[in-house]
Amino acid sequence: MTQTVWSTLLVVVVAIIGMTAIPVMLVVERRGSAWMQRRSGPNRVGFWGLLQPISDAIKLVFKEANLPARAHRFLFILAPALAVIPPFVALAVIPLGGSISINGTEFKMQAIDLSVGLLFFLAITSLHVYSVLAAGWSSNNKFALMGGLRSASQMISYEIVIGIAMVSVVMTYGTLDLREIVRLQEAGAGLPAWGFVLQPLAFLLLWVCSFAETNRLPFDLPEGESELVAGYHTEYAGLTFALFMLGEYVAMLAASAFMATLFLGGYNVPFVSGAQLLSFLNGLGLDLNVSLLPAFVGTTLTVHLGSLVAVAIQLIALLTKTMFFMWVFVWVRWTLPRFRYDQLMDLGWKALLPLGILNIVITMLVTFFLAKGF
Amino acid sequence: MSELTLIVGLGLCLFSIGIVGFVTRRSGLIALMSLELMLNGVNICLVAFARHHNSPEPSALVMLIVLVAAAEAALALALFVALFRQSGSVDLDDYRMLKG
Amino acid sequence: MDAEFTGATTSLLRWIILFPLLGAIVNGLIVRSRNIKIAGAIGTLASALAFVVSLIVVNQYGFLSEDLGYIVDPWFHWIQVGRINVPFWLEYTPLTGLMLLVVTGIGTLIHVFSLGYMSEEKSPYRFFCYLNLFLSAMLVLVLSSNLVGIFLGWEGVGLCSYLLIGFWYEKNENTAAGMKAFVTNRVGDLGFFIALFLLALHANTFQIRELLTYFAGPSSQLSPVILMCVLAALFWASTGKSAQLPLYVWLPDAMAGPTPVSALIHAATMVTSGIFVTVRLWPLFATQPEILDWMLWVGMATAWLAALIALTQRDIKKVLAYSTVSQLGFMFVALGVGAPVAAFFHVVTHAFFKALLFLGAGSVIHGMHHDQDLFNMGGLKSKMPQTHLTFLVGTLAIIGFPFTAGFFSKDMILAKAFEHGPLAWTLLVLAALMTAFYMLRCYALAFWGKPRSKHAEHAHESGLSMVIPLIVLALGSLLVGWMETPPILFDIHALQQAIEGSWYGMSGEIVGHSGHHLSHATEWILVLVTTAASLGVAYFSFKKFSNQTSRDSASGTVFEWSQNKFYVDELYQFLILRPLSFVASWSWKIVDTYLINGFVHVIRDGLKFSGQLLSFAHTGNVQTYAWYLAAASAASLLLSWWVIS
Amino acid sequence: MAAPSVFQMILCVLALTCALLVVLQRNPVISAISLLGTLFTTGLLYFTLEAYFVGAVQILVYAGAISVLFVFIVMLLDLKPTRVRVPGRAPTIVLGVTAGASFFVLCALSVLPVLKTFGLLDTMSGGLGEAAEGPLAISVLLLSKYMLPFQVTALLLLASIMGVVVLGKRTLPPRVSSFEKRKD
Repeated sequence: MTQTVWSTLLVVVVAIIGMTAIPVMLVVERRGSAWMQRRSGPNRVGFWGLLQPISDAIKLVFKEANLPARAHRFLFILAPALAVIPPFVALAVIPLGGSISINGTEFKMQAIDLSVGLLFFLAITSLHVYSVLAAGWSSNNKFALMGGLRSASQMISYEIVIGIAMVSVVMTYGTLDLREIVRLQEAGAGLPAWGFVLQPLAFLLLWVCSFAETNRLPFDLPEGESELVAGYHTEYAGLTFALFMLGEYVAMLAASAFMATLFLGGYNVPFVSGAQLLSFLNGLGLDLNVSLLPAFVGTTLTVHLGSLVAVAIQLIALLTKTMFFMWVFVWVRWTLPRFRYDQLMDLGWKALLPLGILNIVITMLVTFFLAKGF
Repeated sequence: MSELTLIVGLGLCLFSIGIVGFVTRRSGLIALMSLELMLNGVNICLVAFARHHNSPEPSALVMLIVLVAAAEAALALALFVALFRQSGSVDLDDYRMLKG
Repeated sequence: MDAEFTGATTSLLRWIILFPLLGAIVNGLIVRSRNIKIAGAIGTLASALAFVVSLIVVNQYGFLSEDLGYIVDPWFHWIQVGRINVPFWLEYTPLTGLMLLVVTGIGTLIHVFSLGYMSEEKSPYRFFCYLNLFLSAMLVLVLSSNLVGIFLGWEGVGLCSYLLIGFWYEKNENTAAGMKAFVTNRVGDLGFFIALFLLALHANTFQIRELLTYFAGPSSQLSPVILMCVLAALFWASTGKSAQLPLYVWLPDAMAGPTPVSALIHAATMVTSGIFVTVRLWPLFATQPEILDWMLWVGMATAWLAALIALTQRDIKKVLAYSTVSQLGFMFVALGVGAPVAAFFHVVTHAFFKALLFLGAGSVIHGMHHDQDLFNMGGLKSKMPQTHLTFLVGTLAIIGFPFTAGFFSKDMILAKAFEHGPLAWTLLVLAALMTAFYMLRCYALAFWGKPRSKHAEHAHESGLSMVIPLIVLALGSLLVGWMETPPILFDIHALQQAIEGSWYGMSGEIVGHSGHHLSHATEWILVLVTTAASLGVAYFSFKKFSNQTSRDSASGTVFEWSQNKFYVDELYQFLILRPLSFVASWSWKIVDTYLINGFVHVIRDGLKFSGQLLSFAHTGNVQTYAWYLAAASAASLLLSWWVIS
Repeated sequence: MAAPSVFQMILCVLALTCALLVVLQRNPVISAISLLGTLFTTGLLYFTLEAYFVGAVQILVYAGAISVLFVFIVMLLDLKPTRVRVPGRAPTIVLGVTAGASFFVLCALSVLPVLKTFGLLDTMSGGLGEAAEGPLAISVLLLSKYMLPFQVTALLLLASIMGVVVLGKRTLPPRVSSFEKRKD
């Protein structure tokens, strides 16, 4: 079992998580919306409408994907792909759990273990804007183009706010390594030392901005249907449209996981540190190595059961936190009305950005005086 | 051929392509893009050197270059937008008022 | 700072400075109230708190004990450059203790007085802010343990003086007076600068304690020439701040400020800072008798000139101002004859009675609706009884009526002058007689006879807040002299002990001084003669002016000269300002126009020409420039290739 | 130094192709997208060189911000593809290409001897990323040795922000340009 094989395996795991989360999310979104609007929602396919996403997918696959006249073919096809790939890649740097001991070696539950994970996440998610721009421009449709341009300026503006907010987070933790950040949030004796306690303002800023970054209500101006038909994906149908929807949900997933990692302690179980969890499980009699492959295969593959269960619990903790944020995405969608475009820009540049800078100043002062010991 | 040679070669190529683009293309925006190419050619050489000498100094220089490039791009693009609004063109040939 | 640190540290002293400073900040920057009650309450409270802390400090350390050691408030490190280390330390010596009480005590009284006097002021917060700021600067000057700190206070009080003289800035002459004070003081401050630079170069320290202990004794490592230059420069600075010849001219003009300011700054405290610094550094001065001679004769000339001018002034505040200059001259004479105790004694008593006189004058002016001409007054005795009584006490104190404050201090100066030599004594007695003349003239013109104007007829007594400080100061003027009396009367030497206890055990004896003491008989004769002469002149003057009816004064050449202040301002105008402006205008017309401009024009033309030559390369097309850049870098590459291969 | 991996070679080829597209494409949108391609692939190259921080910054700033601006502006101005032939341009193009080529040769000629002299072409002195190129080392350098350049750059950024705001707020009066005349 080499590191490369392990990383590949984890990439697959991440992809599976992402792909699984989407149908679940679709159900949650549609049934949740219906619940909030006091209507039934889709409840015919499968038990309680659980299979609705499958039927949707089948419908979309079999629909015709048309190419508008005088559209730029290459970019038109490329755009949906660009919508899906960056969020998935970004998801790969999120630490999913502690480490599993396989054949006596510790393997970290993180597909890409980067020392600059935080920066990498921001960098990769910033590429999302190209799909919107490319889709908007290549459709050869004025609504699409306007949606694309709106989206680009919106996303760039809010990315700046995210960057500024992240500066103070990095100042607090002193590292860009997401794994290290999660470790620093491990529970001690009392309260969880989670990021939203240390950096409440940055948390709020990131939360607000993640709505803008994923083009969700109340910031869904790029696809504001009452003004722009459907914004940048007006001309898309069938599978290409499905890819856009997929991209949006994966982006939400990535943003939620990112927020959970930075501010809600990541994979940490509340009030329990990783070591405590492991020793608790070991005390339950799970402190044993289990061989996964039968002897005749030739290679051995023994997994430490305690660490495996611990990682599973941690993964569940992370997913729970992530689902919380996902639910808030849905919740806000039916709570807040859409902004006007100038209000959106005003909010970003005149409210959130100064707040972020203020937060940096505060963090700087606090860090300085803490380091100096007053 | 070593890694260093490959990267430096790539840097040189990018720089030369940038020069060609900058002096031949009439559109100011393309000229600007060529400029970015040239800067990038320099950057990649610096990163290769940093790796080779195991020293962070070239990387620090790269950071500075990136910042300067960002400032330059923002300003130049704003300038082109203003010029375009005024006379509907971003061709460099159309702006020769600063003749000596 | 130094290894043999004996004594005590305290953090109480800084509060004496901080309270007025806080008061100034609160008044001037935060509250900015136009209501005199609020602004005045803040200012007075700040000042009173400083007074209370001073009382506590003085009560704790006293000023009579033999060896207090070194009592400092090591506040913070201020300047550390190379070998020079200037901490911002505050120091308590008995001398500073006395000065503290005088400054904060009289300062508080004057704050109270201002509550009434400035009641019609439009921006009282500004006044009280400046007044508090002045107090804190003055206290820095008094408390600082080193000369740089003293200089900080020195400049601070100068600034506040400027601000307060020009307080009513709507009138041009007030701002002009402020600027005159500021500029004249700058001339003096140059001396302080020179002293500081010399010390930085040669002594490596500014701490007064080290200066005295290292350089005042016989094993001083400082060459006498340097020391003399330092002290001469400090004396120069003192002539500026303490209004001596030739730099006294600003003080009479400074009367443009509100009267409480004149009382506090230009009579009681700031103008005595030159004498204060000299007394603090006295063991150093004692090693340089030449400087003391200079002090003696400069002081004497000032005392005479100012007294002569005061004889004929019509403005009540001008009389008091010239009287102040003259009294300051007395103090310098005392220093010059080697009697720092007498000088400082006079500082203290003068602070009381001159503050009293100024406040009394302020009360009169207030009652007269801001008419200051003596010949418009008259008959105020019955209209302003309390003011009249207290003013009378002040007048008696300044002319040396027996057993008032001025009697003891002036008598001490005269006795010391007699020890020094008969000439100095004679001249000084004559100056004192002039004091008696002009003070009684002033008193009689203001309070006796019949009212000579409408304002005088309708004058009224001032309010309680103005009368109470007058009474307190009058009591002070009567009693404060008893802390130091001559051997023939009670023989009390509290002040002498206090001052000599402030020199870290260094001797205050003048080098090469014969040091004979007067016999009791001589002293009796001196006291009786001077007192009798003074009172005689005073009576004559009182008789002459108490029935003045006309609103004109006498005439005559000498009178004209005196009334026109001996044309000193005009002389300065002619001797200094005119030549300066002449030189300046010629250097502008010739040096600037031809030399400098010519040089610049040559450069300009050269650049223009070469620019025209080069401008053909300037096509206006960005890509041309890109070509240049590419060519240049290609050339440099070629060069490097050639170098390598 | 190690021999380049296949992945690196592929990235190099991609970067070069995109760079050529930037210059050769007539459609400015494609040029801008190609610029993105170059910048992104060089960012990935930095990752293969273990310069993770610089790589992340490259993608974040260059790919995520600068070239977005390019694409955005090109789309905003709706620039049309240039005309195929402009009379009188041919000599410039020939000259430019010659200049570029000769510049490349010159550079190579002057750099290669240096590399050779110092034995840099084939040595195996392995680069080690993390310690030397991590964010900590770079930031320490920027805040100590290169403090002045760093601050000047900050000033430059501020100046450009102000410039952009001024340019954006003010509408220039329309001018009768040589462009207008040329159209006639």
